[in-house]
Amino acid sequence: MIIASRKPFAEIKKSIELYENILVVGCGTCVAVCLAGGKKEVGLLASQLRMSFALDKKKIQISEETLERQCDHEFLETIREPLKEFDCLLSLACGAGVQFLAETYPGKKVFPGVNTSFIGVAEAAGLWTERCRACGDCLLAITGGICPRTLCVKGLNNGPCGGMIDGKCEVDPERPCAWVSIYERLAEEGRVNQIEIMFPPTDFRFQTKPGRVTHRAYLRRYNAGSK
Amino acid sequence: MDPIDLKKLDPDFKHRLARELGGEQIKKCFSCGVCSARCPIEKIEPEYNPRRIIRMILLGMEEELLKEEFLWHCSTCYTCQESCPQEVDFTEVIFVLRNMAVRKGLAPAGLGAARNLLDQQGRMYEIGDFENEKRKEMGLPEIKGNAKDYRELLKD
Amino acid sequence: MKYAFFLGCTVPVRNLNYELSARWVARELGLELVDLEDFQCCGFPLKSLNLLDSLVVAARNLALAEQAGLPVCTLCSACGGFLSEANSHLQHNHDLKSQVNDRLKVSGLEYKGTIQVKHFIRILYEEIGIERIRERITRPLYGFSFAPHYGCHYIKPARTAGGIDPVEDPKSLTELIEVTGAKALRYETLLDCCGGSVLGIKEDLANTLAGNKLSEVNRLGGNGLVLICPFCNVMFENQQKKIEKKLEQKLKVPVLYYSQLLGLALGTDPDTLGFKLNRIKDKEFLTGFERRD
Amino acid sequence: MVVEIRNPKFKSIFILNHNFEHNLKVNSKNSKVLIIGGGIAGITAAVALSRLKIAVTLIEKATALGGMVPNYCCKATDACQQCGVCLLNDSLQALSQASNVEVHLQTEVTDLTLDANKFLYTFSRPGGGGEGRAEALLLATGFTPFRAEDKPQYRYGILPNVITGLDLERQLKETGSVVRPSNHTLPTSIAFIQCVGSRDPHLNHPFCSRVCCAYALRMANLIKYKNPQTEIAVFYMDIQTFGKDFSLFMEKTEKQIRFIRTIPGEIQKGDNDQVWLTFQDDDGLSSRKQAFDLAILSVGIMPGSDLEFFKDKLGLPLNGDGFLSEANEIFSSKGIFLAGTVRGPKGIAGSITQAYRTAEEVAAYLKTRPV
Amino acid sequence: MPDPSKFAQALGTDSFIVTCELDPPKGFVPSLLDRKIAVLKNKVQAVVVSDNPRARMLMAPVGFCRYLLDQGLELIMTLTCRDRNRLALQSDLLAAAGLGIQNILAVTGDYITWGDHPEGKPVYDLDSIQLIWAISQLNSNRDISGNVIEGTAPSFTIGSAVALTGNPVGPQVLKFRKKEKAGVHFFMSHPVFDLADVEEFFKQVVEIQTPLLASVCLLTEEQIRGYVLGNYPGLLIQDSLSDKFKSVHSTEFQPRMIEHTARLIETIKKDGRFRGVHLMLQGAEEQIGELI
Amino acid sequence: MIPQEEFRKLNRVLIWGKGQTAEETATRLTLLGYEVLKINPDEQFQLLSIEGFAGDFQVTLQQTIPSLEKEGGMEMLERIWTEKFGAVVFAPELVSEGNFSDYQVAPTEKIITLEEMQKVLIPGLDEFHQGNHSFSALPTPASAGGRRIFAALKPASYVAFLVGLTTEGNVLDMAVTLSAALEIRKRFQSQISIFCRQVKVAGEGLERLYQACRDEGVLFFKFDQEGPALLRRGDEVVLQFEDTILKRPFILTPDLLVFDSRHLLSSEVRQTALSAGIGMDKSGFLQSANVHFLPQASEREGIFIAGPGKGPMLSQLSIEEARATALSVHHFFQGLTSETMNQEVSVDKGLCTLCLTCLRFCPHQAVGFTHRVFIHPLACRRCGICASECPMDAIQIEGYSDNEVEEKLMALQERGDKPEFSQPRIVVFGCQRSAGVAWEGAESSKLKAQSNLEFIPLPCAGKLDPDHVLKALSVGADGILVLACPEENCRSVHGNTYARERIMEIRKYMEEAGVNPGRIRFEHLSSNMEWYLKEIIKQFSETLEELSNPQSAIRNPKWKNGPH
Repeated sequence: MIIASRKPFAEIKKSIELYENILVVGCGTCVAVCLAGGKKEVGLLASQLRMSFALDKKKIQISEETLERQCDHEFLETIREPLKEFDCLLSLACGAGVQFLAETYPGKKVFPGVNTSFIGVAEAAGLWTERCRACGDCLLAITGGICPRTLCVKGLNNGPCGGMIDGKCEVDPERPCAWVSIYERLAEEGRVNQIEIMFPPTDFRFQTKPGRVTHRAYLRRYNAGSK
Repeated sequence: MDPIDLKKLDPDFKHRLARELGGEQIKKCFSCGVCSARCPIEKIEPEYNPRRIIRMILLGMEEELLKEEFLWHCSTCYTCQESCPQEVDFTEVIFVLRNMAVRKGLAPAGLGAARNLLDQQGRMYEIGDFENEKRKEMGLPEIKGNAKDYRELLKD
Repeated sequence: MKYAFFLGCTVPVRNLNYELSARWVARELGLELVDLEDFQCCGFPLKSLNLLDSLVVAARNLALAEQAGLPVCTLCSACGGFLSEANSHLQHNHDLKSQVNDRLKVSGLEYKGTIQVKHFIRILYEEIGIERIRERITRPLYGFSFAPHYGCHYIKPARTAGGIDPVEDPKSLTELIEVTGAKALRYETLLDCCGGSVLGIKEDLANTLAGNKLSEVNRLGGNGLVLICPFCNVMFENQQKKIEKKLEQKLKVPVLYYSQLLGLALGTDPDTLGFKLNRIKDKEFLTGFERRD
Repeated sequence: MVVEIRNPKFKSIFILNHNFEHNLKVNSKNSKVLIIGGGIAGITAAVALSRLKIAVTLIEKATALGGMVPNYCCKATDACQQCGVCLLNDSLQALSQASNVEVHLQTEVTDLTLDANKFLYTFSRPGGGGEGRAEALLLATGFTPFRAEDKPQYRYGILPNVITGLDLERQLKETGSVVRPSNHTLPTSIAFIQCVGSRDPHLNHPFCSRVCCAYALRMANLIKYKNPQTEIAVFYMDIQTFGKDFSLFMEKTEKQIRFIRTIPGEIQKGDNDQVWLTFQDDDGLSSRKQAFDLAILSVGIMPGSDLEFFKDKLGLPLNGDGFLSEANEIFSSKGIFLAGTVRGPKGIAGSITQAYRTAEEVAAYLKTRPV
Repeated sequence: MPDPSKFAQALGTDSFIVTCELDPPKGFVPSLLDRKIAVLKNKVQAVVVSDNPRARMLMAPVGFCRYLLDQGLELIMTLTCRDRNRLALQSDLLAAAGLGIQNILAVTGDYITWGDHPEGKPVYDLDSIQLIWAISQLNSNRDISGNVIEGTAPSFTIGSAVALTGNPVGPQVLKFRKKEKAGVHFFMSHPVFDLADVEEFFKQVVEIQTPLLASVCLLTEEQIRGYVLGNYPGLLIQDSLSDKFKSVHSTEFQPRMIEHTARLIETIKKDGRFRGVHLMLQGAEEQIGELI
Repeated sequence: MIPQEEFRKLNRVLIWGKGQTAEETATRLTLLGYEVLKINPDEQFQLLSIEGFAGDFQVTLQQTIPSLEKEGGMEMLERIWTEKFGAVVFAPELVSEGNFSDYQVAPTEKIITLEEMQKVLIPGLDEFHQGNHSFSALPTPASAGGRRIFAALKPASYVAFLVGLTTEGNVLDMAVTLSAALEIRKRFQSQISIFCRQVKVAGEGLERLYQACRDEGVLFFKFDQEGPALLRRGDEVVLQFEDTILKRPFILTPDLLVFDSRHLLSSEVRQTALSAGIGMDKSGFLQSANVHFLPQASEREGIFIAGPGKGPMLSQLSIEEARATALSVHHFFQGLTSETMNQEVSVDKGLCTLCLTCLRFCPHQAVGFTHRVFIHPLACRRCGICASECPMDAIQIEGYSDNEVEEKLMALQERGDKPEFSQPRIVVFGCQRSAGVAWEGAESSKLKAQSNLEFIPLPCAGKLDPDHVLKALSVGADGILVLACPEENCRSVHGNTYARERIMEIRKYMEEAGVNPGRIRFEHLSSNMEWYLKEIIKQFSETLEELSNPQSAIRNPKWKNGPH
């Protein structure tokens, strides 16, 4: 799941202060689950903005709307009609959602309300941590289900750096060293030999931007023109 | 101070004391210290401490206790006895202890004198002619008093 | 109201003022006090030496009163207390009673347990009663104040003392003082013991005890300390000089018996009440009182 | 029918079966329970019975329900101290929702007879009285706090700055602070005296009141929490266990409160209305006097004054402590049940548990009693 | 192929090797360096030139090495994976070879947030093992994509670091072995403060084929007294050590620390498992004489 | 909501425990008409998990049977199976471990535990448990250990009990000690000394038992701090101590030394409780130290806790516990009616994104999920924590729904700026069960009448919704007061803590928007603290007036008009 967190309020406020009719648009999927951009967050942000602008004696109309997902055209379409009243959209979706919203409604000023942080998991109530860098070249098969590219701060491929202290990362003593975790897990499973050979340098072509994934079945449909 | 061996003390002391008139309640004591806190003698002479005396009784420290001079310092004001929540008649206990000490010949010298006076004249102060003369002057009746039976009465 | 009058050892020899005033007051209030010839020591002095002996002695006195068919009135609190105590023990303890009666045979007496023992003050309070006394007051002692001293054996041990007063908050003497028109002082050391019983053993200890009370009463002012027991008198009056020396302080606390106080209020003169025998008197009180007439 | 399956391989399993009946079948017209006493035990029992669809009449002398508990303060400091006083509101709320409980306030039972498993009673109330019948009787008449005046050496009622634990409860409940009654200033030193009236055969109370350590120490902690500079000494004989995590509670309490194992002999008046306590010093070798700004007498739980009435009317035995006896079988066969402090000292939690227990017994009795 | 470096030759002998670390300057002022250079020149077999140590931006090691080379010093040039991608690393190596720098210490590099540009982007395109492998490739006249290098192949002596005191030691041993396989010629340990700390490592690595130099760090007063917050990567000061110096007065500190460190060096020398020591003097390079 | 047909009301009760409480509870429940399965938690039986919800629990049990048939050692047969129950009662006994390590001595012929002593002296434990603290004359015990102990008990012998010296002690151990001491005195006339810190007599008849012991001549040595030192002298143990009354040193070489034990929850039960989500107190006994669970409730509806597992207790009390528990269980089933299933809590399927926040935050394990989240109406205690956490506002509690709260806030706005609002307008969010009661209290009726105060009841402070607070501020409130139960006194365990944590968050929101965070105040308040409610409102009004003072340096966002 994509994990995001609310942008500093001052930044949000500054981005929309020139406009009068603002729609705060939440997204009911990933950002709702990580408590950053669902219906409740939309309400909170809207109230906050109303208070803040009122304090500035500024007349601004703020409305609220939360879509199922902002990364699907179909859901975005559902607000086409009501959107006409608004000159500014404040999206609490992830970066993808914000862009798709902007793309869908070319005439509207679209602003992000959250910072999209990473792909992660809910470790506990209210706590999310990163698990995947979307490198496009998954090596978890070899590293015992633990991704060094994500979990090692240096993204090392061949073992821990010398800065590891008591099994913890040199950068954050709270965090376990990814390579120690990998080593211990593989040792337990009796397959340390998997990492005894040298990993060749990463092939960064897999990460060439912007990413594009086409379902095999439709390769012909979408790739025909791009040749 | 050398430790006292509990086994060398007399566990029966308290039971014996409890069998004496006035000592019956001794074992009820739970050492709250009200007796000592209210004792007027203890304020002047801390060695005399009812709570500690009872403790010595309960632990069986007979030998040491009966020798103590302070047993004779109780003013018999009964304050301890009246305020004891466990109904230990401590003033009576003091009398019992004194009786026990007397039996062991541990009474302070001079206390026997009182008994001798009673033996002889039946009262603490002799009333002779001089006294009766004075009484007469004041218009008070003569005191004759027959105490012949006392010697016999107090003979064990 | 007729009582066998038990004087004890001290009163008839050393405290004639108490005896004089008590007899006068009794007569005045219609209380008949009968002197029994063979009354001797109550037995209390023997209690420390041999409890049984002391009970035998007490029983002897009680048996004499029984013979006379009279309840006992004592002036001394220790006598009263001990005779009551012995009475109670013997009444409730059958074995003890027969043991004592065995011993009494030499005196030709038998204790039966049929009579009561009461302190003189208790008789005033309970039998005569405050109201009847009030009616008889002719010269109220308005304007004077006295510190009551109940002493220990008058009210304690409560079990055998007859429950005249709650031990922590006695009232009888206070009320009796106030019925005379005088004010009864309330003070912190009210319940303190005079120390009389240790006088013979450790005089200094006894003096310290009595000294505490005397100092407070001295501080309070007033017209004196009112007693009801000759033992207490020994401490507060006879020992006062020594106590002054010990405390390095002038006390001059006048000491008088309640019967003396009451006698004045009932209308007689100080001489009749033996005031001459009081060693420390409040002359102002006596003269002030005389001058009123 | 009870079937016990004993299989050597399944040693410890018992399966107990019974003809299943979902509800206790109680006809509310015939099966009224009379509860006397609207304290925490009475209320809890009433609610418990009403949930079983048993009709209840609850009679309370006072003008409000709650018994003693409304006098008590919440003793939470930075956290709840588990005094349980707040539980009364839960019970009252539940009672207000109970459908088949009749509550009579300011009502006193004036006569009570037991006749062929029926209780006939008369009652009086302002503006009249009446009579009633009940199938079962539940006594929850509570207790009387010890009269501190009966320990005259502590000069309660005479010295203004000698108050009882109950006075302190009320003060804390109503104003949230503790002041010296003499001048309404905060005390800087406080003495708690435990076992006032309890553990005292001399006063004919040869029992531990069980709640005094609890309330005194909790209030001491509360005072300390509000005014950390207050010096508090607790005079005690044995600290009695109460509540959950007691040892942790004591660990914390011992750090901030001085414990002196003795009972002070008397209280005297000092300067500035201070109170002087005379007691055996910590060293145990001599007694001494110490002045405190305030002395709090931890008065105990004494048998209720109405027990004599029930004793006379129903021939109920009192136990050696003066409470209604535990010999429950004698009672339950007649349809008489007891809950709360009427049976002996206990705290709020204990009263609630016992009310439940008793309610269960009442229900069982009503179901099985001879018709 | 050019001759092996003097350092490489020394590794081949039985002599006890002493190297010393020297940070490039931040701004080039030769006069400030000359005294250190003069002292070091006679005392050590080689000077190890660091590469933006602890992620502090300093003069590029290639340039600094060239200067030192001119002063007649034997050099080991450090190269970290942090600041360069695979192109830059290889091109720097080619530059080094061209300038006559023959010894390379290939390391991962402390993370960028430790240094003076914490907001920068760390690269880590290659890791240290891949870098070692890349240098080996260059030695055989190929770059890592397999392209041929023109002219004489460089003859780099390749060194790398090993964390002997790592805990757990298993992953560090794994990495040590991988480095050996990747073609490393010598190892320099992370600072060792007590030989007892390395026993775990030697339990797993009984015999070492590759020469190993123990690093010895002359600690500063700030470090030992904990004025400098925390340890930096690879420098783990045990409490027992700082306790030892707790009561030492400031004026006495350096002599006592030097004495202590000299004793440690002596122990290492006698130990037999180390081919030499690598000194990290942290600015006190001129005191090297008192240590060896 | 889950469809009614998915509900099951199983009239079966599992009693997980042994001893008096478990047996009595089983008996009483059987009489009340329930099918009861009682299982002893021991090495043989383990309760692995309790899944599902009140009325329909799936309990996974494990039985390990040592089988002797196998040659060359024992083979363990394991059986794991699941059964269904409507309710579960935890009624374990405690296990006792002799306190030898605390006293640093090893058990010998002369050193035994209180339990051993009790077993020898009191074969008829039941009689003891029924409150009969005296024993009938008993024959010499059959066991060798018992005979040995009896042999040590002679008139001339000294017996010492060490009880409650290394721990706080408890009334149970003291009751056993006193009974044993009395019994030994009466039957053997041995000299008995009891060493303890406190004589725990808070139980019926115990004070008199203590007195009877003293009458018999049993000596009590009480210690404030350190108990006696135990010295070894050959075979014997010498107790060395100072008598706290006499302040003099003593020694005693007892012929029999009896130690108390530590009473603990067995690890099996502890494990089970943990996995079942049943709380324990800080001392490691069952049931969280929260008065609102009294007498037998747990965090989970349908799971009950009874008896000594909560901490050592006298047997009279265990019986009481059992009967009270039977009633609680019965009540629980009685409440299992269609009325209960009325939809007080609803989940909007359209809005729910299955984020599971509700599930994670529910203190009562009342949330489950299939294709969507559902809240089990029997397991739910209606605290509303889920509703205020739900990022999609998909959960609504009847009476406290977003719409209902907003309506109240709008009404506040509509009252507008009448002159009576010279005093600051305060919206009070308070737990219905504490602050709500205080608010309704007679003393506070004046507050109720104050038109500048608006009380918004919450089912639990955990239902405090930051969105509502911001709304209240944006429609004209000058200040927000949030009132929660005292710490560790929340009926829903964490509701007050959650509220406090959310206040921190709300303060940040306010600060960001330029509203002084001093305009929100959080307080703990219990139901009977009316004085405090008044005090807080007074103080808070003053604070708000200070904040609104134009002279004040603090920024002044006084709301004359709502922003709309």
